[in-house]
Amino acid sequence: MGTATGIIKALNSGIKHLAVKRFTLRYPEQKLKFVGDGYQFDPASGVAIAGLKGRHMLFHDHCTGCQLCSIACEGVAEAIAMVKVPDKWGQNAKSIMPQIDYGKCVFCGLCVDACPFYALYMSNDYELSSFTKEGLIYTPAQLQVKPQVQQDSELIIDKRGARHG
Amino acid sequence: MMIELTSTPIIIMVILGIAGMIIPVINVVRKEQGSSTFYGLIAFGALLLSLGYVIYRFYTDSVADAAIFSSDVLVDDGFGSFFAIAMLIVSIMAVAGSFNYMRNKSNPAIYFSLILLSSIGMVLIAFSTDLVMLFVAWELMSIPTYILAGYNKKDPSSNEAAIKYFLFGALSSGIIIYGISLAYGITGSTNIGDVIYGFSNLSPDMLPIGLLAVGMFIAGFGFKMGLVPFHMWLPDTYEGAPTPITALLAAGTKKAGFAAALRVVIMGAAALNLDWTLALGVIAIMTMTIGNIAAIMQKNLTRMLAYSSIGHAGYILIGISLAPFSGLGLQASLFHILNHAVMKGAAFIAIAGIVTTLGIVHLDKIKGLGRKMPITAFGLVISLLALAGVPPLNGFWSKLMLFGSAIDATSVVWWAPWLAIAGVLNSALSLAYYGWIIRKMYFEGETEKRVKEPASIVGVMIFSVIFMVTIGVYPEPIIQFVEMITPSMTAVMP
Amino acid sequence: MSNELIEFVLVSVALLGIGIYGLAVKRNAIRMLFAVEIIVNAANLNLVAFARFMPHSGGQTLALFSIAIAAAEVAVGLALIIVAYRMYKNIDIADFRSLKG
Amino acid sequence: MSVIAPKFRLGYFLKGIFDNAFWILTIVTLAGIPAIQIVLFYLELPVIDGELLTAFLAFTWLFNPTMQVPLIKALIYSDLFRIVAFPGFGFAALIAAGTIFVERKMLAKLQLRVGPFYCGKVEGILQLAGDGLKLISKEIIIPAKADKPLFWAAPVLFVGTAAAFVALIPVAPGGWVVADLDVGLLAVFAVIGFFPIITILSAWSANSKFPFIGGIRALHQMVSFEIPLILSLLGVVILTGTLNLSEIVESQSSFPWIIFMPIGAIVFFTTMLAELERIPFDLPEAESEIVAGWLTEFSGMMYGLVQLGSYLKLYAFAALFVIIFLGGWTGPVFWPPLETEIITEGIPIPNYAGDPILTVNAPGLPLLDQDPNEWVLQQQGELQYTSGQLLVSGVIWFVLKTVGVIFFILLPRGVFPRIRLDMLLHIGWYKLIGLSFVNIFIALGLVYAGVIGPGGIL
Amino acid sequence: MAEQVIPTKKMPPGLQVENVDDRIMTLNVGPQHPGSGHMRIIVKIDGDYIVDADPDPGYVHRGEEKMAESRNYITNIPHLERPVIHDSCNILYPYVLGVEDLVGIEVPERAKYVRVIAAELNRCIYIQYWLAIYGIFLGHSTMFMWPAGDRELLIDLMEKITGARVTHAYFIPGGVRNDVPANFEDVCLRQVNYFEKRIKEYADIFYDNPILKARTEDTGVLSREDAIRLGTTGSVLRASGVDYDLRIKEPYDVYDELDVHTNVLKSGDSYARSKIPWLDMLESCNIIRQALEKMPKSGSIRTKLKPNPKGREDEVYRRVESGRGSAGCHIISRGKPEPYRLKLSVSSFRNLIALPYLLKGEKLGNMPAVYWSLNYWPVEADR
Amino acid sequence: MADALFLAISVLTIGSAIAALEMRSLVYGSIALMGTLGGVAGFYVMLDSPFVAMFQLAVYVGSIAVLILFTVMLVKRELIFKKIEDPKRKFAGIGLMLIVILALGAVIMDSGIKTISTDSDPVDFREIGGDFLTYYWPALILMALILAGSVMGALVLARREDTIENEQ
Repeated sequence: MGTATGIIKALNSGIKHLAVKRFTLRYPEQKLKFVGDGYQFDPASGVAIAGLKGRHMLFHDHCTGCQLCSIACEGVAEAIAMVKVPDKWGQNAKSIMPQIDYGKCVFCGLCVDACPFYALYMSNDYELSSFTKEGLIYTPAQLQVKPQVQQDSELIIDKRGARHG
Repeated sequence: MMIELTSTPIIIMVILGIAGMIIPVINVVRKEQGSSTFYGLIAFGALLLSLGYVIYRFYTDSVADAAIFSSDVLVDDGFGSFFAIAMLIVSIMAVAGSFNYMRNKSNPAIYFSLILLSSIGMVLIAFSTDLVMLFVAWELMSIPTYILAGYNKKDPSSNEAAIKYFLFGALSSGIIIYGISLAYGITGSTNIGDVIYGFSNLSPDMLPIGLLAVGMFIAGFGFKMGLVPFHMWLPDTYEGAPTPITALLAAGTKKAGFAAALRVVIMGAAALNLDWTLALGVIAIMTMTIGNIAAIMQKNLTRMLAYSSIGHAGYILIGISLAPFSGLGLQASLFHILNHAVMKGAAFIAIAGIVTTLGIVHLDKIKGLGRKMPITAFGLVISLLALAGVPPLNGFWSKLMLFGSAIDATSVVWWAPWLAIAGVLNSALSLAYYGWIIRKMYFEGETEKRVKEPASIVGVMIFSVIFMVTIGVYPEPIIQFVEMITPSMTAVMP
Repeated sequence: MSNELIEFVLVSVALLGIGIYGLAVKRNAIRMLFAVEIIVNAANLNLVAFARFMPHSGGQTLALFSIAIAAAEVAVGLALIIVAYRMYKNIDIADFRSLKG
Repeated sequence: MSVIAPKFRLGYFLKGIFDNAFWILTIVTLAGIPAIQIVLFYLELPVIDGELLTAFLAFTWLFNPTMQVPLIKALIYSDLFRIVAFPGFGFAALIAAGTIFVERKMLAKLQLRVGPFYCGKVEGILQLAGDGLKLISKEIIIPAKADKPLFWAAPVLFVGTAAAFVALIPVAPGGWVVADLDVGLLAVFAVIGFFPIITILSAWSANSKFPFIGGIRALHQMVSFEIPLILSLLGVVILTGTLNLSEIVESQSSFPWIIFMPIGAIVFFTTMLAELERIPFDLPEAESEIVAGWLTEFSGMMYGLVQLGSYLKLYAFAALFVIIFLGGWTGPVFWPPLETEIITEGIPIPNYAGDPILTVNAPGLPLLDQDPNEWVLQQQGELQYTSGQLLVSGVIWFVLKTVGVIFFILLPRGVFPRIRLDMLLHIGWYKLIGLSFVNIFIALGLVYAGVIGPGGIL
Repeated sequence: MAEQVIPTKKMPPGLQVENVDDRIMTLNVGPQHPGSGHMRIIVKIDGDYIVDADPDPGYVHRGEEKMAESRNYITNIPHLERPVIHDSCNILYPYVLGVEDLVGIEVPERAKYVRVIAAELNRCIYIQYWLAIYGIFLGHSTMFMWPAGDRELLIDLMEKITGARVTHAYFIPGGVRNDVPANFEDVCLRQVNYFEKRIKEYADIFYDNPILKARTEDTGVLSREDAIRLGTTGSVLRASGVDYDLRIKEPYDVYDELDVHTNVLKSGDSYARSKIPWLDMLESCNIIRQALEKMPKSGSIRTKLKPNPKGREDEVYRRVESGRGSAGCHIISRGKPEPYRLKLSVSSFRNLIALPYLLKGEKLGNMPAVYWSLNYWPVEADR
Repeated sequence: MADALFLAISVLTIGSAIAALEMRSLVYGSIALMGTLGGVAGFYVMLDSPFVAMFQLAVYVGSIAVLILFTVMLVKRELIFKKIEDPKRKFAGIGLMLIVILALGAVIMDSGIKTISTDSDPVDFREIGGDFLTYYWPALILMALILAGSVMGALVLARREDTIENEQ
């Protein structure tokens, strides 16, 4: 009768789960809340700060055009190209700044680690899709814009199971 | 009226049916590990039990003599009991011959179970008084033998034999059921008694249909009996099938065909009041002549005996064709049926023993067999001599009765003596090839070492030799028995 | 009944003839089996037709038996054909030549 | 950031629509209208009330209340309605569609996900329509070396056989069944016997390995489970002594047979799962072993037809279970009788001018067939329920029970893994056949002990 | 694979491939087949029995090892986790340990604990993914959806730590890239506890399911000797009764300070092979809880490296216990910033060797059960 | 005179019987055989014997046709198209068929069958059940034995010897 017990137990487990809260994150309506403001670099300790490795943010007033981010990316994805910017910045004599092709970027964050001037951070924005390949290339001017994100859904664990709310 | 539950056919059906079903069950329970002897012994015991019951019923006079008519599907009469005894003896011999044969073969259980099922069919054909019952029993006899004939799956010839047998058998059953449908259509019943009564009171415009029905019965049963236009499958099948099964086919199912023919065709034809005897006589002469002439040319023992068995069908037909004119004819046929069953069974079982022990069936290779396997060879010799009709053996008496009936009927029909002449000539012809075998076995070959003979074959040989010699020396009781159970043709003759 | 018995019986005779033709001409084992089935069906049709016109239940009973027996027969026959196919790689009985005859 | 893909042009889209409309109009004009004319020319139109019944007149009748209600009534009691709509195909297809939706949502709930969500605003209720549209619009691809006639015929035959199966199922008292046969149960077995053939033919005709293996598996499964299927129902046949499905239902007016033969019910349920190729017996479509089994080469609407057929089959099997073991439509009649005024006086229906010209006994509910005579008998206490009451509550009970059974057919899909072929055959040949014989012996015992049957206690 | 190493399996009589016959059918299971992943198994079947199986990996090869020779030690990190993105921490672990040996730096204590937590979380993530596919291979769709959903809990945790959901690129020679977020301990403990409760529920519906047991028990049995001789590793080895776990036998980082148990089953069939990973997940939850308790509450997380570190001229081989078994990394350094040669020794390929051995004589229906119970990840075998 | 339905069914039956024997492909031959069997079932329905008709469909289509198709598909495909047929034999066969049909037809047309017609009610199929249990019960037992024997035998013949050991 072990078989019958096992079958009944399995059926019971299945029926029980009809009452458990659904776990699915209903994505376009709900968006997960992330730790902090994205993957950043802590100037004080010299190590990174936890956060989502999303789309980059470039602080034009810190970037010196040293190309270290581009060099770091060279062996990984070759997504960063240094391009001329029209503005003039004092610390950036050559007026070159990173332009990132998100068609190639693997979001490893090594460029953030490599930047000695805390000019390149990563933000919480991950919705980068575009209809064209060209739309994935972000110029320094686009990277400068801070993304507006609405992420407020959190994982709730209670007696009736875990869910996103 | 329901047939009583203690009557012979029902009890045989129950005993053999239970045994036949319990063997596969044991096989499944024992995970197909049982030995062939074990299953064989169950089958053997069941068959012996049924044989004992038939004889017990017969000796307590519980059975009627010969009742062709009954309001039920089965009747418990002497005619059926006679055939039941013959069939059960043949089945016992086949089972005994199979002990050794099946020793190293796969699936022994199903084999013995199928033999039992087939014997139920054979026995019940002789007892049935309803065409439905007859047809179902006919199929129960046939279908297991299709399988048994092809039981040697690794052997191409066995398979070829089975396919040919199957196709002709299926055709024959199709023709039989067509005939049944016609007979049913014009008489309105499936009970043989009612059918015969209907035949004898047929309106003239329905007569052709009745003729057609009887013709189809003759054709359908003739396939099984191996009558000449329908005999093409027989030598191939007998040669290819496993040899104990050949014994079953030659001695058992063929005789069941005669039983069915006696129940249906002869009575029906008699009732139709047709001049059918001449046709049967012609078929008889053709059958025995072709069978015996073809047998001479064979080099294969089984094939030779197969043709010889065709020839013997012709002998039996002599008596049947003369039945309306001479009371002796039908009795002689029945006597020869019993004799032929035992003789042919013994001969094939002996060959089965030779095949399983030495692996030879060719005529040139059996030199010195008399010294190699003395008991088997002796049994084979005795059965061959009996088949040929040599005097102190049983075959002599039945042939004598057959030819005597032909002489007896001379005053009624002009062609009867020709039957006797053809029979005698054929017997002489058959002695030639039987003698050839005997000569090969005893008078040729160097000094051979004796090999161990299988005990079951030896048992069968001893039994059949005793049977043949006893009846050959003292045939009176059997003849009386036959006289008693012979159905009366006058009951149906208009 | 709007139809007459003779019509059914004639259809049955036609089927019987076709079946005999198939058995005589065809040498493919499966086709021969088809022919046998056609013959059996012709007989069954006869039986049921006669039974309807009597009317009597025996013909239907025998037809039922016959159908069931045909099923058993076909099962056995096809098993034999499969075994033959494994051995000869063929199902043409004209090519089965291990036995002379 | 996003821009519309440059390939899309509104002009092309509109042009496509206009093209299609143009061709349809052309074909209708050139071929359709002459055909209609010819047909009308040779058709003998009936004369009713001195008027020639033209198409126009027939159309106007539909808006005339005096004609409309009898017309609808006549329609409802016609054979065509039975075949197409209520007890037949339409009803079954509706339940099948509901089954698909319920299956997806229920399975999603069991698996802690959402299931169809966006299509149709309310919890994805139009998902099935969307899927159907997608399947219709997809290209039908046929393998190059397939046996084309058989390959085409298989899905159609499958749906046809399933519909034939549905046609045998009675859903309400009073002969609400497409084909009311005296040998209904035997006809069910005959129809079930067609499925393996269609399966094996389609599998063979695709001329591909995976469908062939799947077809052979389906054949094994269906053929070997047909035997316990038949045997498990024999118990009920012994107890009721009839093969007519309606009579089997009526024999259960006091208690359903599942009380006496739970073993038979379990065996039948299991074989049902196997015949339907539902998990845990979905070996013929085992996607991890043999891609999609015998459905592998089907594409587009051919696949859709096979799915439709299999869900019709599911409904039919569930209904058969309800009919045989759960008492079909029997249950307390809860439908209240209509108001006294409606029955006795009827509701006057005015004509265009507003004068009452016709009194309809049960307006809007012609289905109920409220016969005043029956009502009178009911008032006198000679008739317990009118046929309309029986019909409505019977259908409701039937649907409720069927849905319950369908739920239990669907549930194992979320709970059990797939079984293996040798295990399946072992279950079928050894366990289920044995259990169904036990069931038959129980039934025989009940009959011979005199509990049920002629002269029995119950 | 060398012939003499493979033990010959006793086949049922009549199923030898030599007796090639038209009844043998060749099936190409894959690469476009739901049951194969990115590989092909050429299966020869005789009726329902498999007489020969020839796994054919090679559809996702991209020369990971050769690519590593032209990239420096840091930029290799995102590449080397690509073979098993679902187990990226563990596949990176031996490389990071090896580079630390070569460069000669010490890892801070807190970083070691963080590494262990991340590695164990990642092991669970991998096993959940594996289990999901095992479920769907056996036709159990719920067992596909539940692990895929519950895996989300741990992915959420990993994302809190590393900022990425799948490809973390978190470990780095000298420690980890970044510290854990502020209240990580509480969140982690809460979610891991819930996760443990959830996976225990799998037992009712999956592991104790009689149909599953009947289906997978006594199929594809790998005896203890054969498992050793075929060179299998990880869960396959432990399911055959060999108690061999690198976390205990060769403890790295702080595993020797934690109380680690290994799970060993004796039977060696598909069921045991599928149960060991599940038991491993429960054990991982224990390890995570212990590590969270023992972890220093503060401290350095990363020893700063020079920008372009050069290894000393040496070769080093380090291995760890990954989600599938032993994962090793052999680095030969010639004193350059790039490795001279890098070789990954991965468990998937080693377990794949057992596949043709196990499949012979099995039924076709057992093929997915046996194949995926080998804890195989096609891309890792191919790299 | 025969009505249209009867003619249609007889054309279907006889035509598909010929097709079953003459179609080049055995699979189509099997389907044509199914047509014959279905046509005969149609005749049974016309003859007011629904029980036999449904039994015919259930048994012939449900099991026999499946078995035949299964066998046909097991057999290699090229063989299905291979035809060894002697034209002489074929003409002889056609002659035989014509002789049989004409002779039997003539006999039957000449006999009293052609005058038989009936207006009585058909036999209720429940009577068949009664017959089975009272009159034909030994035949029913034999039938069970036939089925058991043929199933056992067919299984023994059709299963392969070499894999039996594996299953134990």
